[in-house]
Amino acid sequence: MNGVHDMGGMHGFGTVQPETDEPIFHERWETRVLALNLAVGRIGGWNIDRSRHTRESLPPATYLASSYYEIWLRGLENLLVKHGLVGTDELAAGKMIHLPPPGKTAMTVDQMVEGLRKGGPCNREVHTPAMFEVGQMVRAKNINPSGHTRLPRYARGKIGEIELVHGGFVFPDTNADLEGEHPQWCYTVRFTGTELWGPDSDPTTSVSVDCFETYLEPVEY
Amino acid sequence: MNGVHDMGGMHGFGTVQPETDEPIFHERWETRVLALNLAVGRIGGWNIDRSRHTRESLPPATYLASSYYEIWLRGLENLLVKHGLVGTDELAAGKMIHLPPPGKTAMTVDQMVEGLRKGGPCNREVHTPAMFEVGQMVRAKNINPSGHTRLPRYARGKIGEIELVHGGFVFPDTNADLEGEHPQWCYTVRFTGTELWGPDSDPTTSVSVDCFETYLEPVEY
Amino acid sequence: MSDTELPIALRVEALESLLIEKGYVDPATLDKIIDTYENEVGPQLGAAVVAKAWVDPAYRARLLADATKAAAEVGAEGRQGEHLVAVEATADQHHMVVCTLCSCYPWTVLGLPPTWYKSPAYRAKAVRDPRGVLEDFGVSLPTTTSIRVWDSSAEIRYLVIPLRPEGTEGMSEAQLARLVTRDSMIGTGLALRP
Amino acid sequence: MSDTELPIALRVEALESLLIEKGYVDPATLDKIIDTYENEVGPQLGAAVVAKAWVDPAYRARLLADATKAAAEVGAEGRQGEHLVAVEATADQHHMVVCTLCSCYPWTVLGLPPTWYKSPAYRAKAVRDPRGVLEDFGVSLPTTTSIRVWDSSAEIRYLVIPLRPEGTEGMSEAQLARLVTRDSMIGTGLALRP
Repeated sequence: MNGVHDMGGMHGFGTVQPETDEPIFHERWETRVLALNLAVGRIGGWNIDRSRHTRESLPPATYLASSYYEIWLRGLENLLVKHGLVGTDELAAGKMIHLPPPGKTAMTVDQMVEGLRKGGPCNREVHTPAMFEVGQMVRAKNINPSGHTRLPRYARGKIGEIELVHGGFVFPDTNADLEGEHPQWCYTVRFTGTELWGPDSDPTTSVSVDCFETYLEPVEY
Repeated sequence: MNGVHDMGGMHGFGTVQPETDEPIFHERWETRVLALNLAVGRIGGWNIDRSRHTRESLPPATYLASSYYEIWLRGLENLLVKHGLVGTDELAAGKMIHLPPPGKTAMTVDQMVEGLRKGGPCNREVHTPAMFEVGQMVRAKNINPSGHTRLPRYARGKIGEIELVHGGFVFPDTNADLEGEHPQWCYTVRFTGTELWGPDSDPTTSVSVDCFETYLEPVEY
Repeated sequence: MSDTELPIALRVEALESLLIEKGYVDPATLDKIIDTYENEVGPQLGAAVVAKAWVDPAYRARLLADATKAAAEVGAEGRQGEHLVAVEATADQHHMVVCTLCSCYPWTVLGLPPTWYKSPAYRAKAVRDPRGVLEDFGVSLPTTTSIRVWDSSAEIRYLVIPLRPEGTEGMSEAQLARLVTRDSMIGTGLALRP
Repeated sequence: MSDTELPIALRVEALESLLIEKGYVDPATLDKIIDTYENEVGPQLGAAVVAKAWVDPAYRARLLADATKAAAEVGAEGRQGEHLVAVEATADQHHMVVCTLCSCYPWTVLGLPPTWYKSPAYRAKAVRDPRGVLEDFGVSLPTTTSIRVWDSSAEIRYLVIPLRPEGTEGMSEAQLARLVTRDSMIGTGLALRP
């Protein structure tokens, strides 16, 4: 989706504001939002792509007015409701009204420690050969899907060079809708700053974007 | 500027909501905001491009959370302050603290009636021949200025056909910064839907965008 | 937006009294502006233009050649209509007008824009999915009808001449004008059937 | 956002007690997660990786060949570091990492991202004007130094190996690690001079 979350290249957000001696969390509730997301995420029935898509689907003005952990809170609430773990009546009441569905058991400390240590690798075997090779020029397609995608708007239609071939990875665009992992080759494509932002931009910069194979098409010279 | 005001093609704003028997204004304060903008605009020392640029320069979250007349109110307040007609202390107090600069006299009813009837034509004589002609294919340049521009992001880098040649018009990109009218040829360029939104989009649509000459470059086939 | 701000009505009131106190505005002038757009300048002017073009081929030709001048013939002229272009629907071509960057609109012939015209939903969707916009308005066009969207990105303002409905052959200009809705002149609707 | 919403801290408290009541989460597990990211997983791990790469050419080679495995050698592994790539600064090439679409970040080596990394300002500006971002951090690079930005748009996470400062020839790995700031491993800063 062409959402406000896709903000690469936007103006109007002001200068970056580093914070001296920034604490890891600024408020206690932020710690709980992080922990709740990680703890429920494992049993909820969704995945990391669906979580991201849910967050970026917040109303645009809400997304921009919310802090990072506020966005995580709102996203989690929406996921819990969509997946039938919590009713909107329960959210409003802050109390259980419906019995939980079977098999949704809290993770223990040990399971969580192991889960964090192992992570959730997204590489997958792909049985087709890679379509592109390092050094090849490609164009990022002009796609504008209404659903989740990880091809930023600023790269679409632009020509870059294949720089790294990472192997097969879960395809977020389908995985976010629970339509399957459909793994694809994933590449790093390097675009020059002038290709992305025009001839007036800084010629000494480049941006590398990680792109799934179906985001790309070959360019003939 | 690549701002949130440039929303052509975005997702996430939901369906369009027509209102049956919509009144011309929904609240009395909206009438006053409209009238204040029109009345002060004539004596303020700015122009329509600067007004637009001021509105689109509101913080992105504020812009998206505000109604149209709220945006007009915030824009007007900012213009009044920037142009020295009102101090922020006066805005806060709702009372005059500083004497007004000389020569800023309220428009009379008759002057306003005449002003509305005449409008503010933006066509200007241009002394160079038009670079493009009807039927010619052109590419909208990939520009990303930090200041005001009227070339929407969705058209940049895209190829279209010159459809209308409108003559010379005030160039908003410089006029908004009070850097002069620098009139240019203005064209309507017609882009196919598939050129703008990719091969998966509706092939029976097209979008015509009014483009100033320096937004365009010739395309050779 | 911030918690410390006054309610907007009070904020506007304060601004107005400040600007009056500083001598920048005359309340009578403000009232006149509002009266103009509440009672004088509105879509009835555009409807008159369209109905005239439907019945008078010479006027239609003048309108398509120079809409600014042709609209002035029925008294529609001035602010936000200084450079008017009329685009005419045909059986297989529909037109829709939008301003994605702000909310430019042909005030002289349509008055002030409705809320939906100024909404992010419309501004975002019209250029990408005009057929979906029509669905939002309950309008369904055959896929054989192409849709042309006009994004008012400069100072030209667009007026749609909608398709004249069938069964209106004997109707007078005044009767026809009542069939020409505001939305049909933006392109999110069609002219009414008699 | 809406006026009827609870203050956020109360809202989070209510959600937590609801999820505990429904048996979805165990408070001890929540505490353990927080403890992990407050006290265990943080930029000291990335600093150890970088310092080791500075002094040990064989480790540097392993890091550049497979950063996921090389980071695991110093105990940095797991969530949001499953697919790590290290990019090495040189005298004429600087690196900067961003995630424009959300806030992807190499947790295993840097811990949780700082607020500015997650801010619209950084996400918007880093890909368009990385030199301007460096100015926001008070860092000025010669124009002869090119800047490579890495937008973490998939599941690969990037760790910058900053340039080893001059005058550090005799220092131990532990001493060097103290020069490796978090920002230098994101690319919005440089390693400290001794």
